[in-house]
Amino acid sequence: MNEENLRRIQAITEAALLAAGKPLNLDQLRELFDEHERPARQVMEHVMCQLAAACDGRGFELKKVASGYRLQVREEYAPWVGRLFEERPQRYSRALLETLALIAYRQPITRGEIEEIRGVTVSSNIVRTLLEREWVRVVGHRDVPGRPAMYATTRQFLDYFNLTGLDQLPPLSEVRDLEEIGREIEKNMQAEIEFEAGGPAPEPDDVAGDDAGDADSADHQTLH
Amino acid sequence: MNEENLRRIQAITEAALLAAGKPLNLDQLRELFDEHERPARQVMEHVMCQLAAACDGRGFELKKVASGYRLQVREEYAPWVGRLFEERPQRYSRALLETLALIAYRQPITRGEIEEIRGVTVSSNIVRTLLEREWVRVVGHRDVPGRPAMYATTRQFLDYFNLTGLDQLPPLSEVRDLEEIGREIEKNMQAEIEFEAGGPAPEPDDVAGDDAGDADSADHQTLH
Amino acid sequence: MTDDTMSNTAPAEVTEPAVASGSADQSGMPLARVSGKPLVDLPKDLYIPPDALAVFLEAFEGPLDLLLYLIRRQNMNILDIDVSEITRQYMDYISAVEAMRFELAAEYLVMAATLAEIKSRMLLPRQESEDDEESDPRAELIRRLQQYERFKKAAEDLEEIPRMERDTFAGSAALPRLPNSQPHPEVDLKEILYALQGVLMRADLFTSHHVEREKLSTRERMSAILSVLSGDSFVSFESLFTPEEGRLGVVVTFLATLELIKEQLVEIVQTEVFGQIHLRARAAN
Repeated sequence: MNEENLRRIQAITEAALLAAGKPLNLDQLRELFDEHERPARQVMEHVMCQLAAACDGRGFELKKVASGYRLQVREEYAPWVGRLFEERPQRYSRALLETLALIAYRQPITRGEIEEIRGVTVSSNIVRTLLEREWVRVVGHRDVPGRPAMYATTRQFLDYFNLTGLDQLPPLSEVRDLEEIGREIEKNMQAEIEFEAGGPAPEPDDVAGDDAGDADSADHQTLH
Repeated sequence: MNEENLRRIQAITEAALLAAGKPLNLDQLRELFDEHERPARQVMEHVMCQLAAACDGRGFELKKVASGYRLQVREEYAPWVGRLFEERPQRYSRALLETLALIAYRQPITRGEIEEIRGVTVSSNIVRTLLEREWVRVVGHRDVPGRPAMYATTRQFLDYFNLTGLDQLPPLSEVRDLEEIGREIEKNMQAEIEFEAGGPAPEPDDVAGDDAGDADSADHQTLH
Repeated sequence: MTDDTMSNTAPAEVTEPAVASGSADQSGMPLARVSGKPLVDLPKDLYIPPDALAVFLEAFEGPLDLLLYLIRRQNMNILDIDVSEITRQYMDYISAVEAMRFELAAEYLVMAATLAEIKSRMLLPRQESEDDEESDPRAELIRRLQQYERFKKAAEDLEEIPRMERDTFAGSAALPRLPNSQPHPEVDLKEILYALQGVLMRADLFTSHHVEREKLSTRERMSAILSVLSGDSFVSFESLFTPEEGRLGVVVTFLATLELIKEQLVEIVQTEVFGQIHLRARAAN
């Protein structure tokens, strides 16, 4: 494929992404071409690299998100561009964000399970908002009494937050293993007793020491 | 105003035009800037010239229209971009298929005769659709009051259905025993309806094919 | 979603500045602590302006959130909660809220009961012999606090991720004139037959008409002849026949012509006996 041809494919790709105003994946882009001129996937990938480079120094950039590629305004210009819109960008309540975070990191999860971790009722409004925004969807029902709906995040959720996959979410903080906590508490108690008895004090590091046997470290690592 | 500043204004302008989705005039663009940094009109005009030049060889161009400037997909790429908006073809109505069947079997036939057999009016839309598709054509006019057009099927009709002649159509006496076919068609239609009702989910897998993780996947597997 | 704006500001307004959790590490802690006699200064008793109370409660996402706040404000490590102190402060809030007759979510009361129970169990003499992990009554509470805290943090992280309509905007350009290329629906021949069957059933054509296979090719030929005759002029009878079709083709054309004449679709003219026969479409006149 010669240079001129590649440039044409690149221009068509840029035109299509701007016409769509939403992400398009490689195959959707390739479908725009007639069979006899359709670029191979590798060619298309090369074109996307070229296009990304061609956006250097401009007002927009090529971003890869879950549903494909999107041309979007560079973050650094959001303060000016944002003035185009009368309404302030919507803010989301902590309740909503916590619910969303639980669904994102713990999917599939039921409302009851969310409530158990948050320690409060999840209002129907929040669930409805998340469903309406198409950030979450029902992916099934847990086989327990009441058959509660299980929620998972959607591709739109990832697109909205500029992510290509769940693995791009910030890692969850660590949770200390309960057994470890038990041992530590025991050790502290022991130390206190010794302190009262005039014995040696434990190193503070022991208390907050690194825990290799972290029960939840499994998902901590996979989220990296 | 130095070069760097001008480039920044140009990038912000481009970003704003791409985000606005509608034409913006010079004053609207200038309003995006704080008073202390707001470019003069002449500067802004200069920036627009620069921006227009910067769109050379790309998928879009800067257009001046009545209400201001807008970025527009280049017309030369319309054939490709247009495919984004091709709708999934609709199904033909039962009324259309019945009309077509009667023209095939009873040609040459007038609209009045079709209506007589079907017991209901044949809408002009149906006739127009069949004519546009070039499956039927007017072969003459019956010499009765109103001189109604007589319709017959075309070569394209035969080609589409892989027939060499109308005599390859099953005789009417066999059409009577089509229960089997009927059931088959009902089943296909049902399947299609279900497919369409499936919502945004049944996007092909290739959306996430090039990604590390699939957002829509319900289970924890994707976290790994 | 009124609580979102308050969540960031309310705790700091209402009380003394909260200690950031990041600074609540062990460096400021005594090397050891004696139950009931921590070696750090206890904060002064809480004072909450009454009208701020509602706002204050709305700032919390439930009892776990309130507890976390109290713990952080005390510079405590979650793993080493002073249950009596936390319980005392928690109860202060609850009773203040109740005194103001604000509606209190049931979860807050459940937590109050849980804290009271843990506190009382902590006061009981420890039984050394029992297995340690199970015996610390705080364990379950600590587990829940930790679990909640990590998702509270995750929600904060989520808030920071650049998102559409706030940190970036989808780029779109106006469309040029696009070609009108609406694709045609696909049709299966079977669908047409099925449709025909429906018509026939309704019209009861099965009994009143006898349409034969041969008849169909005749009708096709009728259409063909009609389209030849579409002009205004006469066409010679012979020119309608194609000898290459053979005898059958000639017969079909002949039958078709007869049918057209019968249906008065064509007119036939012969100017002299045994002379040329000409046809033309009647409607063309």
